[in-house]
Amino acid sequence: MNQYWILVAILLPIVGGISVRFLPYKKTWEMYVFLEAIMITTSLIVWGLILGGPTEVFHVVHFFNDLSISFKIDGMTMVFAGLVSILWPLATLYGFEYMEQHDRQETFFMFYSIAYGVTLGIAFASDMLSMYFFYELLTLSTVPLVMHTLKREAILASRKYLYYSLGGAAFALMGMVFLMVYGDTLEFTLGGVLSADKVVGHENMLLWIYLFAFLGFGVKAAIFPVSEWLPTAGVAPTPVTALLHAVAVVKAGVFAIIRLTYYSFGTEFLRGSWVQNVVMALAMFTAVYGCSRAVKESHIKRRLAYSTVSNLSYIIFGVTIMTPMGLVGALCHLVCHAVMKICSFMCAGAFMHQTGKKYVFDMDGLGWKMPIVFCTLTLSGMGLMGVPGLAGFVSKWNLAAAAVDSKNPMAYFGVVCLLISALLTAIYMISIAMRAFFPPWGFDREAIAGSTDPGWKMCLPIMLCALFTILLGLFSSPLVDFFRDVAAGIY
Amino acid sequence: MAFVQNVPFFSIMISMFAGIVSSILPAKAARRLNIAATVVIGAMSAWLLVFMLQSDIGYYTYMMGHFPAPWGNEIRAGVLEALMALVFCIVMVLSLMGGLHKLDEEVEPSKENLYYILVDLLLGSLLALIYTNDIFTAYVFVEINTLAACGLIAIRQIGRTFEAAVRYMIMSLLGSGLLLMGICMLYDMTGHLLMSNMKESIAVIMEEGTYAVPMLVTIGLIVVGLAIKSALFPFHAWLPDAYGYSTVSSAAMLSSLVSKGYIFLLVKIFYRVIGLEYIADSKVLNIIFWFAICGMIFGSMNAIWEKDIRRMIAFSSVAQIGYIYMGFGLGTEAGITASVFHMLMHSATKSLLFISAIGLTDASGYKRDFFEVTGAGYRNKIAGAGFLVGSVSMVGVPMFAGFVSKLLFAEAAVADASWRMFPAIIVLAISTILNAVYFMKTVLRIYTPMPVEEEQAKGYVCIPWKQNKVYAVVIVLFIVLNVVLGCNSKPIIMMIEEGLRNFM
Amino acid sequence: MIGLNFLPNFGEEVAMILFGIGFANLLFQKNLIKKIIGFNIMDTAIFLFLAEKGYITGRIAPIVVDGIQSVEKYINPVPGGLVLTGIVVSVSVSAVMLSLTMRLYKRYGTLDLDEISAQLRKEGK
Amino acid sequence: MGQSVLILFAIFVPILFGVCILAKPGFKTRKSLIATATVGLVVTTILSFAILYIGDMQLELFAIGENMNIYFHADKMGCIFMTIVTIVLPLVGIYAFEYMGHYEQEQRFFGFYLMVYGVLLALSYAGNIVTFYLFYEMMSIFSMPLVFHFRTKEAVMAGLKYLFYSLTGAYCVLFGIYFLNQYTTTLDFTAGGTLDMSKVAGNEGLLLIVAMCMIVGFGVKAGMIPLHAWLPNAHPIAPAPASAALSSIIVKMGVFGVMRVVYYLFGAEFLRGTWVQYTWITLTLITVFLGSMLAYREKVFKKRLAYSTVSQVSYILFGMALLHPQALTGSLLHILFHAVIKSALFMSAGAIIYKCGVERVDEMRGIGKKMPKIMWCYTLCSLALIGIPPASGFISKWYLATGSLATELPVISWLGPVILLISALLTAGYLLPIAIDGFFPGPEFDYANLEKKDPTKQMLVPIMILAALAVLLGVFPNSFVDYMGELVQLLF
Repeated sequence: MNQYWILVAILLPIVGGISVRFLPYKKTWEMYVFLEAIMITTSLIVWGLILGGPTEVFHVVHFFNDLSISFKIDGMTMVFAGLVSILWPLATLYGFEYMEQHDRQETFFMFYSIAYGVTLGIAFASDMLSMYFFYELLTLSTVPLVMHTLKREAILASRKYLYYSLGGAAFALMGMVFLMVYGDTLEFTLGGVLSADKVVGHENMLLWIYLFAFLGFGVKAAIFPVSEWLPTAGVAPTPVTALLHAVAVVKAGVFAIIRLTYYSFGTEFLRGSWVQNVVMALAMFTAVYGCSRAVKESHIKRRLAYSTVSNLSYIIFGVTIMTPMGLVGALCHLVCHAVMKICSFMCAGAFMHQTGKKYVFDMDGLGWKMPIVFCTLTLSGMGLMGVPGLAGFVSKWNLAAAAVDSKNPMAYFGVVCLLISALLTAIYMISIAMRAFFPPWGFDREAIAGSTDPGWKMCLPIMLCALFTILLGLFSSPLVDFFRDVAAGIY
Repeated sequence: MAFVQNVPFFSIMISMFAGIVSSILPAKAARRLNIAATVVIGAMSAWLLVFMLQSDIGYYTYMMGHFPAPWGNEIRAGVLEALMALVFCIVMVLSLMGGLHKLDEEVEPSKENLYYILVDLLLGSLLALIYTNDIFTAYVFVEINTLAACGLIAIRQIGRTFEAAVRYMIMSLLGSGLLLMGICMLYDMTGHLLMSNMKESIAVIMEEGTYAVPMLVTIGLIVVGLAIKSALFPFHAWLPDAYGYSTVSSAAMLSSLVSKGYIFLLVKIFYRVIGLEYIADSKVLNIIFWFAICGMIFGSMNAIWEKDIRRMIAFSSVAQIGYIYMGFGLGTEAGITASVFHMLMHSATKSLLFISAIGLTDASGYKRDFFEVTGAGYRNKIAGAGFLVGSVSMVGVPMFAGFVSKLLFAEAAVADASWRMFPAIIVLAISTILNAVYFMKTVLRIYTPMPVEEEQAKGYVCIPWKQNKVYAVVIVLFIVLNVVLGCNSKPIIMMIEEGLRNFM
Repeated sequence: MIGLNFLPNFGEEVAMILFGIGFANLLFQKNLIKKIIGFNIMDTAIFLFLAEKGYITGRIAPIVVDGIQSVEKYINPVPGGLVLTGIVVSVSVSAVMLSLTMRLYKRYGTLDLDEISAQLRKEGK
Repeated sequence: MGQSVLILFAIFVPILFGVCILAKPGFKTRKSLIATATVGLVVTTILSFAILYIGDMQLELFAIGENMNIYFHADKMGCIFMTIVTIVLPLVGIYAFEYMGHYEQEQRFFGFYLMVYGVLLALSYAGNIVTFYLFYEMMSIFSMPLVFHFRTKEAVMAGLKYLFYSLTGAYCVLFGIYFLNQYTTTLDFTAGGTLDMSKVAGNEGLLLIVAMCMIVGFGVKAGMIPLHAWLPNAHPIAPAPASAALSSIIVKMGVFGVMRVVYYLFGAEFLRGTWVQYTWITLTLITVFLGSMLAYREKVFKKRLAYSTVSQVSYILFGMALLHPQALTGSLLHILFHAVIKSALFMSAGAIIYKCGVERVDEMRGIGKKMPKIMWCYTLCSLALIGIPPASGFISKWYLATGSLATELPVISWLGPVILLISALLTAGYLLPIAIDGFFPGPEFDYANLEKKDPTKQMLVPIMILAALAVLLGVFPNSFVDYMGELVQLLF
């Protein structure tokens, strides 16, 4: 497969999305089939590129003084693009049934598939500028999704999301400019691009700039001071929160941070500096802060959103260890968390879709009424908790192994924070399972009399994701070896 | 002397001539003449630009009527001047055509041909400012420019425009008074009026250091004078009313062309008259830098608090002019390239914003209040698209012109690594966020649909783009201009750098 | 020494003082007509300054009366030319200002700019 | 290889039975439910006795990650714990068939009961710390429904408290595992410890902290001081068979965890004489003393027994903390005896509550007359627990005391036995009055309308077997003592 397939992979969902909106459809299922076909073909192309694609840089558009939009396939691309291309068709299938209740479906699915193309753009970008370009487009293409219900709070949520993201992008731009001036090239090369002679006098300033860029990209990765937008964006329809606010958008933020740390500034330059401590402290604090907020939250989707905030900081904690093993741990949790979180969001969405209720205390006794949904929710909850045999345990194991191996006393304290937030995750996930399966004696039965499991279009993705969680938990060694090769730069 | 080298003289003469002739023509004929004249001048400037790029002579001077210096006048043209002339003509034509449908409503038929006189004069004075090599002619054309601009504001003849015109007039007179005094002192010290001769004598003066204090005062006078006229931060009180209430095409022309003309004159004075290195070490640049920084912040803050959509865009002009002066404040070659590129970007984007804003307010029962505009994006689709592209470019999303200029500013700030870098970088980021706040707030507002029954109740009507084809074509052309400036900005930046290099 | 040529440049100092007065008036006066008067004072001050520049003591005005004499006889004519253009410019500007003031007065009955904008805000259009 | 599959069956047969019982919508009659449950119990017991008989067996299931593999190894230490599980749990199961008939939702109870049985067996066979941790966490999750079986508000809260306490303990252990993964040659249990001295050279301090974390983590399940609050309010709420199983077996798994960590991963030499040993010993002594004091003051019968569990288990931990062969044999013996005695005591308490519906101790005057057989078993077991010579309790306390005297630790060598004696007196103080009031109710007791309330044979037989065991083990202990002795030699 030559280079042009990358362009096809990115443009197909965008063009397909736009055509969905403007082509006339007699029956909705025609649109569903057409859209799902586009999704699956794009995913196949992406996997074709990953398995056999070209590795040299492919320049598309040239800007001024050697800046350009260009694509390349390297280890990180494979991880992120592979993850996104598996989960996106599933979430779209889930979205079809969920959106039956809502109107304006064509516009929704237009932006939904545009977001897919743009996320692939981020994954395939080969230098900081093209990644920044798609990073901004991702914000613009996801704002209408958050705003879809057009209610008052949806508009306020989308406005807050927009301000946070654009603000973050402004600071990230600063980081990029400094890379342009102080680095040899903007190209992503493992180990960093800063040229030694230019940097000699300005280490401290560059560390400050790294911190700014980290916070800039951190907005999307929901780091503590700038994570308020994620829970409020929970007001969007579930396919949006499930895919975007648990997998695509926030993972793009973390992906950008990995690119910034390992592939642009370079860990040799950053390790051991005061910035590493600041950044690691931020990640650790967010991990605990996210969980403590989630425990108090009774709205199911806001609770899962806060849990996403804390789990993202696990990944960033792995990144801030700044050793190849740290990257392995981070990538491992990136994949495991994506699978588990999308499963729990979909179950929460199914619960809201079937019963129309939104709060945890409305879940009494539903476990026996909606067995598929609540069993998978409990399973993904246990996975998040880190029960051995499921994906969560594997990623926590790798993260902790990296932290212990790095011999940095702060990393040891990081492991403690990891475990405290795992305990808090246990509290708020088990309490959901408890309410569903063992409700206290006096709960009213007729409130949940009518609810049953949703249609196959919702159940299939949920079960597949649960299966992935178990498979990742039990047979993770091939995946972890692949991550080790990525961290070592073989791919 | 190839024939093409007469283009600067011809273009000024054509615009002046068109102005005089249209005083006796009826309104429709005057309009056609004006547009024809501008298009011809644009074509000639493009021809000159191509010629200048191919021939390797950096620049050439053109003596009017072969009279030497003290008596005759001189024009000097280079790559940069040709490029600026071309862009100004394009923006002039599009702004005029964009506001045509409003002209018929707001200006009495009898007075319409006067409007075109003013437009021609404005174009003439701008071209003169670009090309002239003599400082007193520059002053004269500055005055013509002020009068034409004041006329453009007052043409709408409602209470607000008069008050705005008077305020504009007062501030401009202050500015030009200071400028004239500066020019006289320059003449007093150097004894010449031609910029090239002035430069040698100033270089001599600077070496001996005899007139150190008076030179500082002169530079101060000229810079403050031109700053007042181009509405830099502390002296921008007149701008919101002037742009907010005048008719659309004049607002577009004023915001994108008039202030740029004065800034271009300032660039010429920096390079040709006083020399960049003397300017750099005089304290004036720091003053400009700090005024620009405050301008960027407070301009955007005012824009956020503003309720009227057109005054909001006017305040955003204050911020953008702050960007341009910040480029000068850096005092490096890269800084000035960024400012010049930003001038081009701002003129294209700002007039697009003004024209699409008027389309939105038309679709909302001519009410300019921010909350009335809800859902206007659906009612007037083409105006909505224009506004979206304009604000996205202003906010600095890649693939649009705004992003490239922000990148150039940031790179210029980082490259010189002096104490100015940190404030510049921080303020650049903060003002991007502030820009994002008020532009995106409006974009979200125009794209949240108003419930249908409320629309009927208020009597808002959907305006299909077919209803006003000229308007739609203008918006599309502006969008294309914006995207072109954004996408292949490489050649344009090369031209600016080359022009600035042989601008000495 | 600083004060050395204080006396011979007496003309320029007067011009500068006049310029200050005119500038202050234009800026701070409430009444529009007084502003225009202030503007004229400022302009005339500049022209005085220019004329002062052109004057060389002991020479005659550059009008050729009895045959063409050598250049040293006459004073420098260029500032004079500048003054002429300056006067043309300031006259036209004053004309425009006065007509605008007349329009405002006819419509709002006052010459005070702040009062006019207050009435405008009340109108609300 | 053939026999090693036996372990697989021994673990997954009860779990499969439990899942079937849970998944089946409803049994036709109660009898078919009881039948399936008995078959499950019997088959597992036979399998585990077969494993015990065959002796040392290993089974490598599969590898989750790089050195995280599921590996079973039935070594000597594992067999001790496997014996107490296979003795106590079937008997409690038979007792439960009768006891649970009185309440509804039995199906859920027996389902989870069998799953817990399977997990406990897996725990005792676990060959490395990762498998141990996996089933340790499973045990907390599966035993929780047993605790809040009645689903009243406080039952659910007690269940959640139990789960979150054990999860905190589990996460402390996980914290330790991460560090052990780095500093040991292998995570498998090998007598004498697997610390890789080259790596450990620089940072003993860190590893001592890690050791303390793991001891406290497992100590949560064993009811040691810092995190013991869940035990006194989980036991009274749970149904009697559940609390019997809970306090006799599940609590021992915490002790088993500490044993594995201290003797099979860190190795006794590493911890000898360090601040970790001192803090651990002081913690156990405080718990011993505190447990018996609280039990003495407690009026509710089952809560009293719960506090007594807290103090008795700390006897065992105290023996381990001394890091001395004799003391270790004493604690291993006490594990066996306490499991047997405490399950019998809890079952008798359950029978009393089941028959007479009386909760508090002061309402049980004259119980000996009403339920003579139960009270006889109760008295025998309390004598054994207190440590009166013929009964089993005496032997383990004897070894503990001599072991503690034999260690030359400055203060503890004499303070330990003193505290053991005091708490033995307190044990007598809170167990015997019930028996005395029961048999000699005093003058105002109306002997006239007295009617026998002894429970049916199905509940009575298991209690009698256990009571008999409690005494016989004391009389003929030497076969056990030698087995323990050679096991202990391996560890030092």
